[in-house]
Amino acid sequence: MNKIYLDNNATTAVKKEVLDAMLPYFCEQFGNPSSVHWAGRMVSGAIEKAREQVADLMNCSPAEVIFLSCGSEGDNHAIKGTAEALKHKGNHIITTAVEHPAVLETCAALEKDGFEVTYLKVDKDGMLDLQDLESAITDKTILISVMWANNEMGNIYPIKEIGEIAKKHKVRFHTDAVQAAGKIPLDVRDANVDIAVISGHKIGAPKGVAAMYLKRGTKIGRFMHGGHQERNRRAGTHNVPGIVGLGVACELARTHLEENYSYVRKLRDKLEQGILSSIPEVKLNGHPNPDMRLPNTLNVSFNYIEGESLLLFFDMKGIAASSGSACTSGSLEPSHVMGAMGVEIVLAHSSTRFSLGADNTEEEIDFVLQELPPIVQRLREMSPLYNRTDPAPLTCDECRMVTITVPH
Amino acid sequence: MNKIYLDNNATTAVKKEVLDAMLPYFCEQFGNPSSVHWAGRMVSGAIEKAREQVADLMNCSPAEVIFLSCGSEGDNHAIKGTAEALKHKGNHIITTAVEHPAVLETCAALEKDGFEVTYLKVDKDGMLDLQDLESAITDKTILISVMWANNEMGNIYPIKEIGEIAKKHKVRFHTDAVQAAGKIPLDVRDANVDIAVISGHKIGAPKGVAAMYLKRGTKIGRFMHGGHQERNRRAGTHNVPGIVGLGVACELARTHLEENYSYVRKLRDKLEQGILSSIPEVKLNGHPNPDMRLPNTLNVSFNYIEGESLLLFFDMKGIAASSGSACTSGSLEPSHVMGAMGVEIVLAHSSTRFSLGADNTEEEIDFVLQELPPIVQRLREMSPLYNRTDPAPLTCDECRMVTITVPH
Amino acid sequence: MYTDKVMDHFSNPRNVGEIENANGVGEVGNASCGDIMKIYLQVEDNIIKDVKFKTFGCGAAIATSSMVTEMAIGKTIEEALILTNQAVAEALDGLPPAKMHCSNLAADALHEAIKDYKEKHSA
Amino acid sequence: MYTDKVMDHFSNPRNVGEIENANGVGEVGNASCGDIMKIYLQVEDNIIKDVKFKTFGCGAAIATSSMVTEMAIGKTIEEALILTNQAVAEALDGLPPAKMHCSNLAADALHEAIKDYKEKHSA
Ligand SMILES: Cc1ncc(COP(=O)(O)O)c(C=O)c1O
Ligand SMILES: Cc1ncc(COP(=O)(O)O)c(C=O)c1O
Repeated sequence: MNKIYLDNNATTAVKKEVLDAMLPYFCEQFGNPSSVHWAGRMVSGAIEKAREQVADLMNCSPAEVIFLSCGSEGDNHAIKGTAEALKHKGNHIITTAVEHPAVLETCAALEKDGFEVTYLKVDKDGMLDLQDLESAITDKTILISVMWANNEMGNIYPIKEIGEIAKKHKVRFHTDAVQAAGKIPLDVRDANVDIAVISGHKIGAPKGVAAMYLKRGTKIGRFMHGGHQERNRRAGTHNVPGIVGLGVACELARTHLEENYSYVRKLRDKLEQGILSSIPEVKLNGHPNPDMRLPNTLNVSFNYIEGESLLLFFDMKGIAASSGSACTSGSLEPSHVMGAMGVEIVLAHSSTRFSLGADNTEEEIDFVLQELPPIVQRLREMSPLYNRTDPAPLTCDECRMVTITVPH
Repeated sequence: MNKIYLDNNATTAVKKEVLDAMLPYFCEQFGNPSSVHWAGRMVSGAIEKAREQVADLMNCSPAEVIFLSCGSEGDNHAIKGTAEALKHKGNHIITTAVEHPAVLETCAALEKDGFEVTYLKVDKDGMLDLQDLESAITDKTILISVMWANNEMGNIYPIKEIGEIAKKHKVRFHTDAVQAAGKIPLDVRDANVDIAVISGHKIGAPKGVAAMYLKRGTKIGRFMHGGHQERNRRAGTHNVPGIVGLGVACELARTHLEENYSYVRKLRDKLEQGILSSIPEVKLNGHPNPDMRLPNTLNVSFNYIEGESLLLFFDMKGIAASSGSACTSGSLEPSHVMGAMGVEIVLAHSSTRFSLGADNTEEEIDFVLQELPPIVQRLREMSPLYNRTDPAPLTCDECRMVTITVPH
Repeated sequence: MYTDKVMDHFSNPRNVGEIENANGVGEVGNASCGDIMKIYLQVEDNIIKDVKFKTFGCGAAIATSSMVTEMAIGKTIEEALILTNQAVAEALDGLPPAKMHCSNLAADALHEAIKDYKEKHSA
Repeated sequence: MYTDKVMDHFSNPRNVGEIENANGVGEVGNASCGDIMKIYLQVEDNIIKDVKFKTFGCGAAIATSSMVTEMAIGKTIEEALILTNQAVAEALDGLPPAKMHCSNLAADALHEAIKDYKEKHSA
């Protein structure tokens, strides 16, 4: 059976060039870059080269790049570190209701410590109102945190405009660029961003490595206390092969950006139009204008069908996708992103994300478009909600009760 | 030129079997273990197998193992997470003056937040007084954090006895087992430990992966907020190849423990006796009884010579070692471990650590023993402290001023 | 994560559908949790002659629904009433811990349908 | 981290040692920082005829000491007094930033030795 991977927003395969570049750093050039001797010297140059490659992707200076272990660490570091460094100035943070849990749960943790957090609402297309954002700013606001692009429905946020607002009001601006990296251009200088986070495994580098852009002069508390790595900004022995891999992946992402954008975009548009035209009662989630979404992301709700079942039936055909249903979200509620857009509960449980990569082919999309309709139909036939006349029971006290802390 | 790596406490080469086990998880089995589809299922079994392998090394249950990115993260998580979970019970933490910066700086950060920390003194051999420890416990004490073995001079601490004291007083006990793992047996159950941390790159797994033993039922705050990985205890996409590598390295460490202990110990003892008998004015740092130190670690001070110079001259002969001198410690002061043992300042700057591994050979030790004496003699001839009659100027206001926060 | 038996019942669910003139119908769960199970019964002489189900839910929800129909057919309603969710899960060689709560309600749905049958036929 | 020039001067330091009847001796640094440099001068007719050094310190400390002796020999004491630590570092093609502070004191040691010479010979 052919395997068709359409879950690149969850994670990507390591690119061959990336793995090749990493290989010498496991068994041969295995030194600790902090060491004085040959084994350390051998690898410290490799780290600095990777730093340049990462800086080039984001358009910053290598000295503004800090290596970390994952995107979640970057978001934790950016937000908690800012809270610590700027708590004398204020205790107010502005973010959005559609951020990744790495941002939302970190903000929720700070709320327990006396910080106040504004979670900006989004409209039914998942977009922000910039006037809302600007009027949320008070003289206690120390941070605006808005993701560059959303992982679930792919919406791209107006980072440059937000950067201007932040600059005008002299508020620090952090953006979770984990999903934007490699898919659309990231120019942190042009966008007036102070902190941006990217994660290796979303762009063909391995899992376990990430990077943060920290604008020169930005004061930030430490998140990982300990050794003096990364000029005292992060403890822990450098993950040398991972960092080398991240560097190469950033370089590949930068040099192939336009080409990949149009290639992947064409396949995604085909999939989108194909699904919407061949299957009834499908709702597109996210911005209806495909220019406003990441070129690789399509999120649709197949009404009447719970997401995990769909995924498992797709999987029997070798098709890998993901869902915002409660069963796959790790919590007991469906995706907070669907909730924030006001997607009704059944459609939220039915939401399915296809996220493409440059390895996908047109034949794969054709195959998916051929296999999907009968699967959807079969599951609908099985659903007590399909062709129902009486209203379905909607609320559940129990699951509200055990719900976890992600705010909506 | 032959390369002789005697810096295994800094980091180790990845073992061939470990890399081989990891390789399929970069480009082929690259899925996110949280995913429902084939790509996720393919790897979630691998994670659980690694969890068992790690559990077997520490003698705990797989459900008590949490995967992390580095040893520093483990120490941060253990200490900050305990502080958060138990702050209603008290604000007192007991640790030692010879811990790794990942523990010391984390404790120092908590001091700023109102916690009180007792840094237990060590004697001139680097050992603790267990009566001191016991009498430091108050009804506000929520955590005892004592490393299983020290990275700089290799002293092994009486973890089982400390575990008994902790149990008797119902105080949680965390041990940084980063240096002990793979070198001496670790039985967390027998030793009554509540939290233990190990790091991959010290035992032949790659950099960027680590694990924490968290005794069943131990309440702990999150350190990395975000997704629901590791049963809600750590956010961030799993570093699958790293975790697989850590599992294999733990299995190898467990099965070869005794054999490696005696092999490495024999080489280390030879190096130790060779240096002490052939070079005058050398001080052994750490416990004089070699049974009380890790089998692979030797720390000596070559009086009158600054450590970095020594390392660089060793390096010209291909010999990789490390030093506690200020120049290599990342701070402006020499090693806090030497300071805690009362080693005088020049000897602290002169301290040199040789840390062996099972890859070292007797010929390498012979070579080192032949090359060392002339290097030491040459640098002594260059030193204004050697054969000096008037006292050397000792204090420096400037470097005291810029000194960083590691407590002594 | 699922056992082979779960995957078998999920991918080839038995007794899917409605019974047009069912003499007992039960529904449990709700859309908010993402699981709704509806069971249709044909009872004759106190014996369950036919059962069909419709389910909105995850793999476990569909598999337990399918399994409960197989287990119920041919049983007296007294026998069917002592069938538990736990027994259904065991018949599937177990379910992942996270699924034991919300998605393992098929026996409850069966009991609801029997209750409905009894109410309609006690008059 | 070090330039080739630094490594050359470090591994083959020039003018190591003492001058037995030095007419100027200067010492800077201290053991606490891990850097002590001691410079011995032989001045004749206002010209530095010979310089030797002894240094306790890291690679940069030894290399700058060696370099300053090379730069000083043959200079008048006035010329030697305008030699800066910065100039020594530049002659070595630069030093790592962390080393510019504590370990780059060789010109200071030279100046101390000249001061000592002047004090002894002003009488
Ligand atoms: C005793 C000890 N604890 C913690 C650490 C930190 O480990 P890592 O570099 O994996 O963060 C080290 C190693 O540097 C260590 O030797
Ligand atoms: C938008 C966004 N932010 C943060 C993360 C977290 O990244 P990581 O898994 O590397 O911690 C992800 C991926 O899961 C993401 O999509």
